[in-house]
Amino acid sequence: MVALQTEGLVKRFGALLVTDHVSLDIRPGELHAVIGPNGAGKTTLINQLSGELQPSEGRIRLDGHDIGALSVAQRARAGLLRSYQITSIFDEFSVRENATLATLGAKRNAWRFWRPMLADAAVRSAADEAIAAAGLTAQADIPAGELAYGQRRQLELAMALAAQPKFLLLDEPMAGMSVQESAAVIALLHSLKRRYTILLVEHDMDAVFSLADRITVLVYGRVLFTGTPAEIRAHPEVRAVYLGEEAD
Amino acid sequence: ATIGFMAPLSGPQALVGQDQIDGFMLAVEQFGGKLGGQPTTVLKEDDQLKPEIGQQIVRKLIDKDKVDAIVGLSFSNVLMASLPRLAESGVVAITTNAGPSPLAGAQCKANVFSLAWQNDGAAESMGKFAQDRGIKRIYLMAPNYQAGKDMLAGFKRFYKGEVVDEVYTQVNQPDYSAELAQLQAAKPDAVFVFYPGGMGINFVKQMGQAGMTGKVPLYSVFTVDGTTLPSLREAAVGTISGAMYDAALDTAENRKFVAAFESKYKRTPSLYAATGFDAATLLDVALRKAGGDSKKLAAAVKAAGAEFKSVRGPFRFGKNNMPIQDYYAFETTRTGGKLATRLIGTPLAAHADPYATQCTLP
Amino acid sequence: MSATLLLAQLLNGLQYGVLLFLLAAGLTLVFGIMSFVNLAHGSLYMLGAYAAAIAYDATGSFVLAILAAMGTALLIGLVLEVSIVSRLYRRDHLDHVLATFGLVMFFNEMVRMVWGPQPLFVQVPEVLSGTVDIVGFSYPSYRFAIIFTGLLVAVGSHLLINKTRIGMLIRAGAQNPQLVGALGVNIGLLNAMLFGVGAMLAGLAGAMAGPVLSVQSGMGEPVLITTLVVIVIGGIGSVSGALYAALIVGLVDTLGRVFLPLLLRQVAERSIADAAGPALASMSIYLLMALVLALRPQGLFPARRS
Amino acid sequence: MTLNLTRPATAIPLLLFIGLATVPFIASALEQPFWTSFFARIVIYAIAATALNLALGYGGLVSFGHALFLGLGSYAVALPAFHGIESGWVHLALCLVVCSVGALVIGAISLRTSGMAFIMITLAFAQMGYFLLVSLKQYGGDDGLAVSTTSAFGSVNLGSSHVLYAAAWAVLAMVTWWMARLRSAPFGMALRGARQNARRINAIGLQAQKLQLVAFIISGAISGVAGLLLANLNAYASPSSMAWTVSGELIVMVVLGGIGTVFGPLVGALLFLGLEEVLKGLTEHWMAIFGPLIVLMALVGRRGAVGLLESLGNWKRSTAGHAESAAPVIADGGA
Amino acid sequence: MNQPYLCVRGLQASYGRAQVLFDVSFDVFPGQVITLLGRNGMGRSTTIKCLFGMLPATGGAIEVDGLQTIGQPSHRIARRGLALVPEGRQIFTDLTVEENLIATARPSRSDSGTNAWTLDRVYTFWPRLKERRNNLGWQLSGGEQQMLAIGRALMTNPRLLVLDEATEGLAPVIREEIWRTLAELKRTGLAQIVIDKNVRRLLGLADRHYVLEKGRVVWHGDSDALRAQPDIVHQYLGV
Ligand SMILES: Nc1ncnc2c1ncn2[C@@H]1O[C@H](COP(=O)(O)OP(=O)(O)OP(=O)(O)O)[C@@H](O)[C@H]1O
Ligand SMILES: Nc1ncnc2c1ncn2[C@@H]1O[C@H](COP(=O)(O)OP(=O)(O)OP(=O)(O)O)[C@@H](O)[C@H]1O
Ligand SMILES: [Mg+2]
Ligand SMILES: [Mg+2]
Repeated sequence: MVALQTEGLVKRFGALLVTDHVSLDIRPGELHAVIGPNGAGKTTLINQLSGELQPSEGRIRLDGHDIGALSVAQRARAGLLRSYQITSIFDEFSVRENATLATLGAKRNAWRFWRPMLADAAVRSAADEAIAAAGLTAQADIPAGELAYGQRRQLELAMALAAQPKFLLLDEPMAGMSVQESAAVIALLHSLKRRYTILLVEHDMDAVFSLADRITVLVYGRVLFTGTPAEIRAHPEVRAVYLGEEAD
Repeated sequence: ATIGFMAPLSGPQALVGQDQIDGFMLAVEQFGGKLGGQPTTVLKEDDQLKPEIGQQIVRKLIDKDKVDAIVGLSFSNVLMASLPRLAESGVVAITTNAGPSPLAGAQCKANVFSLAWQNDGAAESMGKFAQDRGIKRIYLMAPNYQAGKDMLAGFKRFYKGEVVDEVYTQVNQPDYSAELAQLQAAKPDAVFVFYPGGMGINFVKQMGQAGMTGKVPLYSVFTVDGTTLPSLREAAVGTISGAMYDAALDTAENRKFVAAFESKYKRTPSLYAATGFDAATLLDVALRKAGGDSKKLAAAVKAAGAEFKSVRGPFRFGKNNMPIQDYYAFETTRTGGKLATRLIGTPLAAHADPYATQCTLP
Repeated sequence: MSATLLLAQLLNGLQYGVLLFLLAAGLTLVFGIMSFVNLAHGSLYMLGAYAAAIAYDATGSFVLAILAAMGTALLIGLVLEVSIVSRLYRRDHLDHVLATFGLVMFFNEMVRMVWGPQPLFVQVPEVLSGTVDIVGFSYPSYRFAIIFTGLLVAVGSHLLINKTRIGMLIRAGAQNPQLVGALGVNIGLLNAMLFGVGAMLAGLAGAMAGPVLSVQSGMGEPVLITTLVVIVIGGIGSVSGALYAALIVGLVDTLGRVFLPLLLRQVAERSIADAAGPALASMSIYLLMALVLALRPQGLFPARRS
Repeated sequence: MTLNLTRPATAIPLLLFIGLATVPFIASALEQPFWTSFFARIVIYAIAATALNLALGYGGLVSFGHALFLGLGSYAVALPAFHGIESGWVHLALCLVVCSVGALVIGAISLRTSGMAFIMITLAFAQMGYFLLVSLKQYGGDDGLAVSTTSAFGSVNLGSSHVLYAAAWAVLAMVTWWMARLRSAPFGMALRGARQNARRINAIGLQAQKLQLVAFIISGAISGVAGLLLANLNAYASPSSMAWTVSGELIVMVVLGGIGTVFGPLVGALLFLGLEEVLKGLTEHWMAIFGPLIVLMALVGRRGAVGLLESLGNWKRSTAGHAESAAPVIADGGA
Repeated sequence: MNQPYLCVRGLQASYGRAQVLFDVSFDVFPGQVITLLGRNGMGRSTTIKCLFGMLPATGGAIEVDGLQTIGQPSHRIARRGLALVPEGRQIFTDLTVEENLIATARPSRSDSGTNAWTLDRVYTFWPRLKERRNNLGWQLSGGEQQMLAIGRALMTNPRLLVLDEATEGLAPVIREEIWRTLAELKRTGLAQIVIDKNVRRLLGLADRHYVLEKGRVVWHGDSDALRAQPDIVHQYLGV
């Protein structure tokens, strides 16, 4: 049984081969990390899974259904949510409004023209949960534009959660967070682990090693190796091209 | 008496509006600030050549300022937009620039007069003139809007020769090189155009630069006139234009008017200045007749039409309140160093427009 | 439709296109690179034309007239930049629209107050007043001068943007002025310079147009719209794009004006054709734009990213 | 958005509304019917501006062609009237259908683009509509078309300037109120979100384009209604009401008043048309004053006149800052 | 030398009505490396913004090379020898990689002339950038953008390099590279202000540490002192 599956995924930018026949099987409830040198094609991979980029070749299946034809929004409603490496939130809205908006998508009820969004208790509480989970409760009413960089990253994550996904694509959620915040996020992800299936792209090895059930290493768009954290640590090539001394 | 004067005072046609006002004010001044013996205030309004603005102004003049008469009324489209209000209010309106065919025909109004012309008039005279001159093959050009179409229709009404081609260009088109090339290739005996204001300046200039002015005789209406000549200068030499007035007219009233106008405004009066001036003279007579009774004014104006001394020569209103007047042909020449226009014919005398028959007024 | 006539019409299209390009170049620089929407570009064009007309009248030298036009436009451009525009760069595009809309009103009215509604007279310089004979067809030599000037500007501005370090800095500054400053570049000066150049080009266009068109208040607005059409078709911010687009628009407009009515007469009866032809012709460039944008939203020759 | 009456940005416009309601009574008391029609025009433009604000301010769709809908709306009165149909219901139905469908088509195509391209493509469609009407000789071409019979809704006929004014005012009030609600309603939030970051809106499962298209259609339809009222006010429909300058003026009104704000468009229309009238009274060269005033407005007002009012309200409760967090002791561990 | 190259005293700053910096003071001596530590949102980046005149300081004093810089335009300050690697990369997305590097480049002044930063040197340092030299900035991967941002700063041949979260989003091996570079740069006498979350690395690199809490410097001292007081690290950095 596989939650998300890619089959011979290929993405070219002109001559540049960024995703090179990538085949992944991600099991339900698994937290699967994708690591690899900068420019290995991790974000590009996520963009293809989320539907923002069309693969040049290959298949993507969610719970066995081919989702290649679905739009970003449709995939999101199917429960496939993502966070961005380069933060993208609604600066004019408060943290709470950001999260609430995110829940709307999942609940499909944006077509309301009269009653205030925040007046909808169900939606709102869902959003507040996500905010709390991401540790932003204190800032709930601050305009997102006024958050510090790290806080913006936290909101980025909160929005992904607020949409109540089945499957999370997280592109470097800890980037730019201080040790404390990342520790918090690691804890959070631990608590989420079995509930959602998660694909995590992260350069923070403490996070990856402590969280991941399995890890896939991408190099120049090709899958170098997939295995448990222990195997990865031990893998000489991975150490050479990616981990360096941090392995130990 | 209170008179509202509405004309385009900004935008490309501002010059036309300015001349009308200057002409009108000159006359009022000559009457010592009085019209029909009554002290007169004139409210100048700029319609910006926008029907909606004009419409708003007409409302204001009627409802707020309670004027006795509205003069000017800008171009056909602005006039037509205001027509419903004018008709319903019954206030006397005297247009000094427009005479659209609907107003001359089915939609004629007892209280709306054109002191300028029925739009086709000048064109008809040029058609007649070209016909008399024995022009065999003519080439017609005008902007692609109502007035343009009326003009060419008017021309063809009296011209029986061959129309090589009939070209409608975009309104306010700046560049005519393409059309000129076509024209050059068609090799007609002459070309007739209607290009008011800036369009005319562009067209005539560019025709000159294409080296065609001498080769293909240019007949026009509202194109080479008192307003555009200063900007055209040399380029206009040799062109022939049809109109009911030009400063060159040699009548007693006109000589007086031209002298006064030139001394006051340091420029030669155009036909628009003339209509403006006439409007005041007409009102002077009419107001005196009506004796302060605004009900009577419309009738008074109609009667006065035949009595007042117009600078353009013989004049009276037809049953549709459109002018019955002479249309002349003028040629722009260079005598000595300076440009001059001279009268070279009167193709249509005491000419009445063809739409009068559709007008139900007595 | 003889071949020579066709040739002449192509020349006309080319010439009109080049005239459009003179305006588009400045506008696309300022808009595409500093992302400032400058509706007053048409006013600078008008002021250039007036400056040229007056200088020409006074000195009798067309060269001096052109220099005067460019100088005036540059000066006014700089004044505007320092006093108004520079305060608006970081603002929303619509604030730009608002401000420059006000400027347009102001300049048009000023010109009318100073020189009156009477269009100014500008003569074609003696040397260029003749016509060139191309296979039994006389074509105004002044129009060739316009074409030449336009192509000159095309090459010059292309080099400035894409080949010089200034060009890079300007593009960088467009995106993140604060940071460019923090990296040691006086971005304010840079923007002022570019805006000035844009204004200068508008002035040049005005000067060149003077002898052909009527120089009067409000002459800038109609041509401004066409210019905007050009720069979006060409792809905003790309000078070369502006050139190609200007030529395309010039040709489409010219040929459309001439041939559409003729074509329609083949298919429809005369009266209908005469009504529809010109209407279609005046729509042609807008149709073209709608078509282009619907198929290639980023324009035909977008600046860099594609 | 919650209407907090102590905020000048809310209180003053509300007063304006009430003031506008009284205009006809004052006008007829002073026997100056002109003022009724004058303010009627302002109210009608305020409606159009508000409609534009939905697309422009909330949706970030800079439509440079909204005059098209104004024009379509007025011809939806003039054409039936020309053919002897005077039922207002027919006029209204025609207006709504034509404008919605028009907006649907134009929007669907235009929304493929964004930014400047969007501005220009909307302009293109408006221009095409304009030239089309100009070339329709049988309907008066550019001379326009007189409205022989004004819209009659049963016994209510918009021919009377008072009835018209009442209608216009009511429409404006309703639309404005709705905009106030919409601002914080799900659709409004999603729409405003799409303006800030369309990519993200899609990523959370909402379709930015669909939201914007719907907004554009509604906006077009409301503008159409404004056009319908305008035609009745002027008893006239003219292509010139579709000219690009009108579209431009609508944008200026919105920005002048305060883009994306609830009352901005009303304030903008008042400022724009009101000032114009006042200045015209002063001098024939009114544009030489009006222009600089607009420039000034652009320089000082971040979010237009309403923005100014807001900041006016803000400076009172300012400088509170984060006064909390008693300074921790500085422990210098330097060797 | 005893004369600090950069000297900040009692710095205060606010965003609109919200004051963010209350009392920030620190020195950077020529060739010295200091760090600003603290949790997210404590005001480190804000401090940097004030340093470069990108955010007006509402109080306090900043002296660069003995000259007051508060109120000066950014480019003046930068030309006194400061270079910034901003947080979140902020490379010029519409310029090619190479253009990014040369656009704002400045030749090294004689005193640090020996190993000046040139295009070639940056390329040899990050071959990946050389491969992408003609790609536009927005086409780069997150990490490539980060390298580019650092390269861009070095190309101005600064005397004080300011790095705000410069190792963020970089692969461990590359991060190692960067740490090594910084160490190397330090050896060449380039002063640095480093903001990063990796305290272990910073302890190795920096001479002096300043801990920010809610816009105030609440602790400062050298690496040994910091090692000696794990509670400080724990209290303010939560490690
Ligand atoms: N639109 C594009 N056009 C051309 N090249 C691209 C494009 N997008 C990405 N690339 C290239 O594809 C490669 C992979 O990019 P991607 O963002 O997926 O890397 P990544 O694995 O996420 O790296 P990082 O960990 O640094 O974020 C990079 O070399 C990048 O330059
Ligand atoms: N543009 C802004 N407007 C208003 N407040 C802001 C703005 N930027 C930052 N802040 C606030 O200032 C405080 C400090 O922000 P700053 O970016 O300096 O934090 P930081 O120490 O750099 O944290 P991080 O590691 O997240 O970058 C934060 O509480 C943040 O909310
Ligand atoms: Mg990435
Ligand atoms: Mg920071």
